[in-house]
Amino acid sequence: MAGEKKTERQEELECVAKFDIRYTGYLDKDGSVIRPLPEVANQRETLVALYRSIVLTRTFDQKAIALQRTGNLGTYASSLGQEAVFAALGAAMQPKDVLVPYYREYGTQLARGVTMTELFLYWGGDERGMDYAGPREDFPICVPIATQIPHAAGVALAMKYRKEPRVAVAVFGDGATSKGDFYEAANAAGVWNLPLVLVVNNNQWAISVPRSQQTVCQTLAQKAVAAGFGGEQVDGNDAIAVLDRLSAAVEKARNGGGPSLIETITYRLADHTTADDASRYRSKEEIKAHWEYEPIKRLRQYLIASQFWDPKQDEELHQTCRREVEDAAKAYLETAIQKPSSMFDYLYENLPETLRPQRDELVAREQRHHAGD
Amino acid sequence: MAGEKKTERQEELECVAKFDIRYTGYLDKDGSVIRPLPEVANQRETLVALYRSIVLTRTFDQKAIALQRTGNLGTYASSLGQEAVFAALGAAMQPKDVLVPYYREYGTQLARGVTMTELFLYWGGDERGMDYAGPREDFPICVPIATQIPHAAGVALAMKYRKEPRVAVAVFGDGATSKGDFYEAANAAGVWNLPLVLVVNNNQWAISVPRSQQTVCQTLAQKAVAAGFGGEQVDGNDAIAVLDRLSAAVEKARNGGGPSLIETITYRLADHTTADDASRYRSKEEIKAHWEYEPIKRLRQYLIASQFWDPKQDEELHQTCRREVEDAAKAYLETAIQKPSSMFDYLYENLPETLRPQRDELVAREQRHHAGD
Amino acid sequence: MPEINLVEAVNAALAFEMAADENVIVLGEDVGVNGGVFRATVGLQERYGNERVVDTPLAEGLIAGLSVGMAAQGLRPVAEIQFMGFIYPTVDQILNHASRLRNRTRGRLTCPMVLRAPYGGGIHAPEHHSESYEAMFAHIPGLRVVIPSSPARAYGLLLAAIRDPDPVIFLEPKRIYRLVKQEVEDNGESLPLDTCYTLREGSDVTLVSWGAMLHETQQAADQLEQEGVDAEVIDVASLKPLDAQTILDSVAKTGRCVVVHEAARTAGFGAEIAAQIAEYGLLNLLAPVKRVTGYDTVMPLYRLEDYYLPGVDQIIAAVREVLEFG
Amino acid sequence: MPEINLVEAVNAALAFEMAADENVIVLGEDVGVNGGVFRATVGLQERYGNERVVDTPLAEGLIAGLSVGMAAQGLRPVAEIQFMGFIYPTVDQILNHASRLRNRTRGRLTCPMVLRAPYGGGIHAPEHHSESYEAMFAHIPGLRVVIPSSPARAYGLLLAAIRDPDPVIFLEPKRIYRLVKQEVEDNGESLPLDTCYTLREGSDVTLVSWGAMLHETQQAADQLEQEGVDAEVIDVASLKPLDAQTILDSVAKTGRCVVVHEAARTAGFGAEIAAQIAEYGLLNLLAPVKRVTGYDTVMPLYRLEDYYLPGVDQIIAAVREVLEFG
Ligand SMILES: Cc1ncc(C[n+]2csc(CCOP(=O)(O)OP(=O)(O)O)c2C)c(N)n1
Ligand SMILES: Cc1ncc(C[n+]2csc(CCOP(=O)(O)OP(=O)(O)O)c2C)c(N)n1
Ligand SMILES: [Mg+2]
Ligand SMILES: [Mg+2]
Repeated sequence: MAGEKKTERQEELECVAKFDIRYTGYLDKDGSVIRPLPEVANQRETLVALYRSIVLTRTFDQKAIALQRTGNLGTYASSLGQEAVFAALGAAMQPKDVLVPYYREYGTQLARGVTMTELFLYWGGDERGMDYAGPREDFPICVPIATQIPHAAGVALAMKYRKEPRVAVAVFGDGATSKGDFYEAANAAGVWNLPLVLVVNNNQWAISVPRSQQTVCQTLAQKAVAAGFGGEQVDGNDAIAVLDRLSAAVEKARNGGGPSLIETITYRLADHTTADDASRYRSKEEIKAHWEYEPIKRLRQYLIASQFWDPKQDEELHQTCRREVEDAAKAYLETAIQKPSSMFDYLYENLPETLRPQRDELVAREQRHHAGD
Repeated sequence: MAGEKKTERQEELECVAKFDIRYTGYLDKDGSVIRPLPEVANQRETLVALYRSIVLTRTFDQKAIALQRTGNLGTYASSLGQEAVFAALGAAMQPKDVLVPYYREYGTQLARGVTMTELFLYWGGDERGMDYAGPREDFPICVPIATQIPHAAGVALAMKYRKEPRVAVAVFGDGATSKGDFYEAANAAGVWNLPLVLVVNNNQWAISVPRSQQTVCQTLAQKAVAAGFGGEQVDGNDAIAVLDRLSAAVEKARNGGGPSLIETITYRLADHTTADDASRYRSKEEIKAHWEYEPIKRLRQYLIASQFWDPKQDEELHQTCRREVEDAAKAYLETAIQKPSSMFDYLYENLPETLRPQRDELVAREQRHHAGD
Repeated sequence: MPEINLVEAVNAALAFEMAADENVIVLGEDVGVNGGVFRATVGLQERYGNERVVDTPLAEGLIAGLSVGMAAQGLRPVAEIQFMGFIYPTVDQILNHASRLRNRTRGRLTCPMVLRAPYGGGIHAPEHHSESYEAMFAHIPGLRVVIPSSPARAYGLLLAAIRDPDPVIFLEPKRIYRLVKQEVEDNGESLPLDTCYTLREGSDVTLVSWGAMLHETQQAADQLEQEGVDAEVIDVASLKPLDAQTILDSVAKTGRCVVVHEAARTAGFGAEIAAQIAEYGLLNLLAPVKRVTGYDTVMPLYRLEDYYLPGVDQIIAAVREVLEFG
Repeated sequence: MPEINLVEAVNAALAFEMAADENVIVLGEDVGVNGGVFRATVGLQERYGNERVVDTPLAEGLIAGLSVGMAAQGLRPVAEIQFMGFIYPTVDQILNHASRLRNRTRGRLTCPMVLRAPYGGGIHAPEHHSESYEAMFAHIPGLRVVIPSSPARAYGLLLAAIRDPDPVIFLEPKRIYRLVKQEVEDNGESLPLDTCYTLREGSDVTLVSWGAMLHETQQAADQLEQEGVDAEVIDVASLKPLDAQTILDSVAKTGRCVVVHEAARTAGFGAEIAAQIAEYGLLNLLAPVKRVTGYDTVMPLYRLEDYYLPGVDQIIAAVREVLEFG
């Protein structure tokens, strides 16, 4: 992106600012390389770790849906087909950075040390699923669309104030870009040159509303123009491209280069959530066409072609992932329900006296309940 | 503005969208012509009417401040130095269009038939000042910043739904561009290609916050890029330029061309309101420098140089304006206060029964008050 | 006459009024092809086209603000907020504009809009999908706040809300969207706003509630009947303006009152009802006015939500308390 | 000890705590060079720099959302909303996030932020500058809502609010910003939250109020004294959590209660107080609980605002009514 500063009163008809938006992709749908690759494409370990992370995410996802179908989990939002974005973001960030996620980023969360059991607990209706043992400063999943983006800006402002080499990352969907919170936070990030990366995960749909009905912008990346900083597009199903661009944005932010907006272009292969039936509003053909571009196959083929990986390792990985997921699911299912009175115990640091009678009433109710009253 | 559509999965590193922002100005600070003029510059009648409108606005403004200083008007927001923008907008719109203003647009409102007495009443703390006898469908002055912009989009949506050749125009300040309401409404206007013109009156300040602290964008016009339509800058103190560009935008909207964002570059020569003391945050020198560019002198000099106008006419015009303003002020000062119970009478179409006792109590209180209790 | 549930009644009212008045426009997120996440607007876009059933960009403040502009032009926007948990970005527009437009302009511009939203807990929904904040809107002058509790009242009250010349917040208790079916004639007849509905006459105690909690309240009344307690049950239906008289008259008869709501207790709408009784019905009271409500806590995630929601047993316990009092 | 007014007390508390704790950050519109439109933050940017006294872009939702993020990182943001009329875009962040962050994360992340805003009528301000919506926030679990009514309480309660580990809505009655001066020692001593302040003891009637209306309430008490009526005056100060016990104890003594507030009556916070008395103090009541409040109308533009605001005469009339009752 380039822009020329206009002097305050330049009295001529002239072009006063210019912008352009770029797009990055390296792999075609079969994993073949279509342009010179970035450095990271040679880093076997990095890419294999990324691949593991992607596969684990998908395995987790499948289990979550199975649990939901059998009545063991609440409404669940699958990340099917978008795992590369989320896993790459996990790889691009450092542990000391802060993730401010929305509700589809299991890949990033897992990479940052949120446990699968915690994720199951969250969707299983248990607040303890937001008490991450790993990344203690990461925000929990945010449901009200786009409202987490100002939090990320606030986190970044705190980091900047304390002169820490840390970065805040907010992730959100294409739908979220229509909301004022997104714009307000982006604009502020520009003003203060915050160490903030905004990742818009453009999966083409916001429940039943297609990307084209959210905005007439040719790209979502160009929304950064309104905030005065750079925006770019990347093929979100090309794990190498997305890792490269997200890493660049995160490091730029860390090094005082300020905020970026990265539009990761991907596709929501699943229903919006388990409560949704996408066949009401989109065709089987569309989904089928997009399966061609799903990220696992593309990265695997690249890895195999690069001799970084072989089918046997692949089989082992899938098995390991399944085992880990099963263990986590078991731990989740065995987790005893919280005490009802816990709803009072984290409301304030110290429960105000005036609320004690309500808590007592609940405890009594719970005891009656246990007594089978 | 130009933009190229990106196909959904174009797997190359490439520029996928380009934008540029243009600026228009014809007169230099002394009213001399610095580039080929648009058609409207030859229309004596139009320009003289515009000039009258500008002078009337300034005269009104001075009286309002005098009334405020003598305790006869509440807090008042002057439009000093920005009259050309507002008067030009009044000239660019048709009566059947709908203005959705903020609180500085007396020029536009007067041109549309809002009376000065109404404006005085409003700032004098009387709701009847929003019951415009003239433009019945125009929105009243909006105080909560940017909240009127979605109204204008809703008005435009209604016009489009009814296939009427009408246009909605929202006006707001540079500060307002930081608020989500602005962005959400602009984005929606893009989606539905609404007959909407967004005028951002960039007077360089939002109370004490300079334009540079609202956003790092080089221009405010470029914020339209995030909504997917065209934005441009115009010298707001060059009456010819601003009339030309606003007219173009209004007619484009009327003809199905969709929304525009016009950034009018001007300067707030007065304090923010009569409650403000701008010397706390900006220098005398800055203000002095901007007086060089004030719009009345520039247009007058152009008119005189073009032999459209002479000093005698000018003197007469000022006298007429003063007389009209004095008459309006007199009418305002003679307007009897509303009945207190009026606060119940426009709350709902029919006052709910349950509120009648409250109204009765107020009426009784009023009577006691009159009885000198 | 067809038997329909509450959400079908909402749909029928919308369809009826869209057919009757082309100024009625439905807008919101996923209200078009998808027919709304609860199917409240299903079939409408097919029938009335996408200019009258409008999927908006994802922005609730926008939805409210657009509606104000449309209403000022004489349209009758019926906006859906997908869940009440996402209604808060509309508060600014509702409070600062929708509720005031008529008053500010001395009647020149008006705001005949309806803001619909499913609300309340009990369906094991995700976080932020189960709250009840009706009291917030009931405090705003110039608004109407309406909550149906049965298919028939959903149909009749929604029609009334759409036809009303002033802004109406119409909150739909989603827990009972599909709980009961009722015969509702699709005849376009509205029900009066600004009035409570007495669902059951009784002489021993007055139970006042609205929305989904009426279900438990009526169950409690049934059980109490078996114990020989004769409870009157009042559906407030229009929280604003509040028809306090019906409640006061009932309490004058019974001398006892229990208010039941799902929202947090403190400054919930039950407080207003208790306050009215304390001010205008004090001498009739034979016992304290009890409130059976949600706790003053954040609505818990779904595993504990049944502990948050007031249950039949709590209503009965409160009734016993007021009956045994003094 | 210097005599200072309420807004100077706010300034002193901010300055004290900024000096004591570098995590305290002031942010808002025009809080920097300009020192706030009411001068509440005057001099702070000079002393503490523009990284600690931050002029934000014009966006209240942003201000609240930033504060949540900053607070989660251990800062103590004290955000100013220029007037309460512009606070509504923050409701979403306050309700859905600030008030819930601790609970959602089981204490892992917390939200020690303060949102300050001048509120209320009586200064002939422009439209949207005079409203009182404290009840809206008092209904939200997980919040504190604090309203000072004197320089000393402004100083002590604001310090407490900043030091409190949870989010606090701190509403400043701007009508009395400069009404009285009081000796306030700038010693950094906070006053307790979660408690009412009894400003005057009395045995005949309990007058309960908060914010600017305490001024009229105390005037009423003075006049009543001359008529031989001995009124107790309670400043609620912390609306949430509400120290109902102090009020109930007082009513147990006086048997009569009048609640005075400026906000619209219906579902105003006075309702909660009356409801508490109706539930827990019924037997002590010798007369109905009266509410003297703003009307259920839009706050009128300034020429009529004095007719909207409850006056001393109305308070006295209400007291006479409850004294003469029964
Ligand atoms: C403020 C708000 N409004 C509405 C919803 C209901 N809702 C949940 S997800 C969703 C669509 C979000 O789409 P997008 O931002 O593209 O993210 P995606 O789910 O596609 O990843 C909607 C409307 C919500 N959660 N929050
Ligand atoms: C939502 C909102 N926040 C704060 C204010 C207080 N306020 C009044 S005018 C103003 C500055 C507006 O600046 P700008 O948009 O540039 O318009 P200008 O007054 O400069 O014409 C502020 C902060 C308000 N009216 N509305
Ligand atoms: Mg999406
Ligand atoms: Mg400005």
